[in-house]
Amino acid sequence: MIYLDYAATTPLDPRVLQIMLPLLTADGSFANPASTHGPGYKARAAVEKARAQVAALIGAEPGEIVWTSGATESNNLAIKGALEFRGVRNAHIVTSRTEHKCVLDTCRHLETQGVRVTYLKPGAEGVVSPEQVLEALTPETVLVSLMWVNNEIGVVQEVTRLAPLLRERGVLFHVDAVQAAGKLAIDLRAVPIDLLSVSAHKIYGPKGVGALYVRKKPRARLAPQMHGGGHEWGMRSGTLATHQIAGMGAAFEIAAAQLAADAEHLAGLRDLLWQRLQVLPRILRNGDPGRAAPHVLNVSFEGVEGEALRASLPGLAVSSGSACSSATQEPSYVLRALGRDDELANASLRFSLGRGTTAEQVEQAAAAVIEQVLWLRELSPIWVSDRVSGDA
Amino acid sequence: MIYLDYAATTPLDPRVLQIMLPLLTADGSFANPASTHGPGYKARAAVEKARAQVAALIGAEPGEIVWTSGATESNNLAIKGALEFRGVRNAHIVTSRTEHKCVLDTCRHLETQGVRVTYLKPGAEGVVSPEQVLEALTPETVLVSLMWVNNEIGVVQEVTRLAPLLRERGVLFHVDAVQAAGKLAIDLRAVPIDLLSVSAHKIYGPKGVGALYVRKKPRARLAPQMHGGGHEWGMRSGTLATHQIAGMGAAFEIAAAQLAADAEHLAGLRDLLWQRLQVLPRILRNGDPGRAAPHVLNVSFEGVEGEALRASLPGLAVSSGSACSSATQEPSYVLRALGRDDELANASLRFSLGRGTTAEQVEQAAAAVIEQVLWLRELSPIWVSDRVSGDA
Amino acid sequence: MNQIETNPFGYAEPIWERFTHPRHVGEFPAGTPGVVTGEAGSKAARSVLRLQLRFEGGRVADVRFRAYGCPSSIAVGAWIVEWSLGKTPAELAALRAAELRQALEIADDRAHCALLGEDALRAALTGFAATS
Amino acid sequence: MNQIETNPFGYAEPIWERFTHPRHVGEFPAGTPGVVTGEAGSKAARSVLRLQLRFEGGRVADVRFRAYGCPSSIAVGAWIVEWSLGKTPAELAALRAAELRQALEIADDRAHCALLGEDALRAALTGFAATS
Ligand SMILES: Cc1ncc(COP(=O)(O)O)c(C=O)c1O
Ligand SMILES: Cc1ncc(COP(=O)(O)O)c(C=O)c1O
Repeated sequence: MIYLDYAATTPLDPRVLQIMLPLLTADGSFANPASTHGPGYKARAAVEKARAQVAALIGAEPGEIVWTSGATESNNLAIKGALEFRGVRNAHIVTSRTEHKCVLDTCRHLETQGVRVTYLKPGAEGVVSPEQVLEALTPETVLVSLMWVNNEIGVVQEVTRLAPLLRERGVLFHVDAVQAAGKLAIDLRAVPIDLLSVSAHKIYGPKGVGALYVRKKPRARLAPQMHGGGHEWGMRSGTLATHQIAGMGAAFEIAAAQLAADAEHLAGLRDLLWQRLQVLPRILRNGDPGRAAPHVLNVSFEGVEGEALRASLPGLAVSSGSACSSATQEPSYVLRALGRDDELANASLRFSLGRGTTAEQVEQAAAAVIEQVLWLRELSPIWVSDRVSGDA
Repeated sequence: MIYLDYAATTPLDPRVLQIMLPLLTADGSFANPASTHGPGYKARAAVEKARAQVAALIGAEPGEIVWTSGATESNNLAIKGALEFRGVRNAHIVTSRTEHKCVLDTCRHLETQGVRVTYLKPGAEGVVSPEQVLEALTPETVLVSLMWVNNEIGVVQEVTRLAPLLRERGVLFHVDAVQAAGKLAIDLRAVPIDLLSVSAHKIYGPKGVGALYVRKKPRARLAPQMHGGGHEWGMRSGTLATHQIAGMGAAFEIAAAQLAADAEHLAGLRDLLWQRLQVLPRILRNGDPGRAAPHVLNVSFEGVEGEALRASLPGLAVSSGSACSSATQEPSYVLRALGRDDELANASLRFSLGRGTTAEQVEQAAAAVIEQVLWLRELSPIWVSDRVSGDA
Repeated sequence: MNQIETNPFGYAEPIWERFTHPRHVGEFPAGTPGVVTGEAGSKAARSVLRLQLRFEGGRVADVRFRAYGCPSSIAVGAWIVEWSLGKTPAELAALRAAELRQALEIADDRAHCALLGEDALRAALTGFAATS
Repeated sequence: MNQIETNPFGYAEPIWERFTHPRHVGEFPAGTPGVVTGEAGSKAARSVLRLQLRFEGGRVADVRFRAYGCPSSIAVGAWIVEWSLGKTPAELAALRAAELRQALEIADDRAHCALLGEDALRAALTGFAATS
């Protein structure tokens, strides 16, 4: 099995596991970090260490990091929290059609509450320009939510150019940085983003833990979405999962240390894969290659049916879109937004590479894809090529 | 260090850890359970196995279990989800003053949305009678939320008697069973509860994962609180944390197997502890001893100041209330609701026992508490006793 | 098709077997005598099936197919041509989608793949009636 | 008080030391000559401090205290009586809460504990003035 689905999730870095283990068992610091006794304080210390580690990767202060159960929750908290704090009446949000499902679904929910939402259509290359965003602003615009790196096509949005323009205009800016963290340099001291979502399991930390960066200066104010004992400065209640949080911290520290090396490794393999696949005629790379995150390559294959393509590659773990929505078997709405028709959107594969990926795996994967695409085209009664009539 | 704070959290059962480990690392089933490829299906299978295990402990169907990030989220989802599905206009909730913070805070939030909430005051022994609940119902009552076992005083509420009465009246019944699961037998086939919250980390599973039971027949309908890709039948989106979920499943399976033995062990130690402490004059046991969960003993000590009492027992990890709120140093609102004054509520300790607790630990803990209470009373200028004047 | 050992997607075995090891793929050289062709489906519907049956002495003597579509529709093509061998037009005409579904264990949500097969075969038989 | 080695709660060391190892706890036998008593605080406020100073030749020769309250207020009692030894009333009267706070590293949110100490000492000195 060749795993090329690192954008869906990653395995735990073994070093991360070593940090997590002592926080779980009876002989370790398993206590509730909210408990006011010795073992509780020890657990709390692990949580605070991790907070500093997560903050460091993105250029934030530890006090600006709020723990969540993952980026789905971070995005929910950022968007609903900001809107409910401000009041939903007459409020307006600007986002894009290629955001993650959890952003879009949250916005759709807010629409039922009376919020007006503009879903910007990116260009054919997947880029939403800052100018498009500015044009969509109205005096009622409370929040712009845009992802840094698209999870399906890997396009890097111009959030760093957009951020100061929104700050000038007094509009809150939320960025889903799940696919950017650990892949691109992020420095929130220099980029005036107000709210930023990250997740551990995309960069070799555990699934089920994430964080929301909530800027302190100027302060981004949120209505809590998880009510309870007032943990996390009242923004997110619930027992803190020490091992998960410490694992996220360790993963973020490692990501910071390896950022440049990781990015180079990934981009090299991504380019190799694309080079190899190009022996196939009539394939299309999705997303602007000039604004590509290092770990994602999304390709549409003409003349093959999507489900058959995936089924013919059982030894290859790749995604046909966002893992979060691929269960639905619907053609990717991201590729549809880029103007691909249903058929082509369906016949697309997202290859996403990781630290464990080798050139050999990429070569094998490319060879398998080439072979199967050629075969399915051969099998097709409608593929028009220089096929020689006769038995296959 | 003697850890007697198992109601705040428990260490992981080593068997649970063994189930979790292969779901984390590169050589294991680390894939995203929503991914539609071989590794994804394997992860999904682990999730579904756990769903059946959790369901089994409470007499539910696997399809009635919705994964959450913990019982704080389960309680939020149950209460806000039910109210928002029904519509908050003119809605009424009945709950009690001794519920967990996350239930109370959720209700308070709903009050700001126009929901009317009745907070029942339990009797001095901590019991809310079903009759009290019935009297509080109005034609607008949508939901009753009551905990099965109180986390601070261990009182077992009469939820099994109340449930059919609410069903007859067509009122939804939500039960926070965090402190009941694994301690008391729960059979939702026999008890018509509609929504029931559980957490893994109170019964030797990992922190940061919980579940909400959502009855299918008749179906309890909820508005989702975490928007996204429509995971968990649309009720709770977000990447499923396979290792966390599998750990919860394993913990629940173990709890089911050991239920009777665990309960006997815990009740025996609780009774031993209470017996030993009674050499101290003027101490009060909080909560009806006739309706006591096996693992909790809450005692108020007259004549000592609470913070000094806790500080004088640094070798004892106990709680002065709910771990979730003890950071605030405020006297427990649960004990206040039972009629204890601030001073006495503050001078209370919650001892909670677990599988790892031994009779020796209980003896040592009791000895330490007795010694320190006597000493602090001795030190006090206002403790009236048969103290002999002179040096201490 | 190259070696694919596992079936991680949980396709029914008869479907998986024929999807991964289809026989009789292709078409007869143009002008081969006794050949009738039937096609069904559309590119827009994301499945197209083309069957070719070569008759000799009133029975199917050889077969070919091509398919564009999901694994189930490819398996349907492979199954029908295999099954057709040696059969008379009357026998072929008796095939119903229900039988196809049973043979290949096609689930409800893929019933259209079996109908595709029935349609393609019927189209071929119409061709046969027209030529004979 | 029995052996408590660790300070997991993060109390300032001077507080922790005196809370865990207070000296001069108790009171003088009734009728002991030269003893003045000062008390401050209330049960409702959850801190009561009682100091006893025994004067000999115009200086504090021996001391006792009792305290009900948080560790800081207990430490305040212990510190004051220790500090009082050998001092004259005038020297004692110079003690201010600020000095107490500094000596014991009392945080802002426990400033009232230092005031409690100042009040108790003042009460004792008032007693001294009254008796002498
Ligand atoms: C861009 C993006 N946003 C949000 C999410 C959701 O994150 P999580 O899986 O932590 O809920 C994902 C991954 O699923 C993602 O790729
Ligand atoms: C009765 C009760 N309900 C809810 C909770 C919250 O559960 P969790 O820690 O999983 O968020 C707890 C424990 O903190 C509890 O004891």
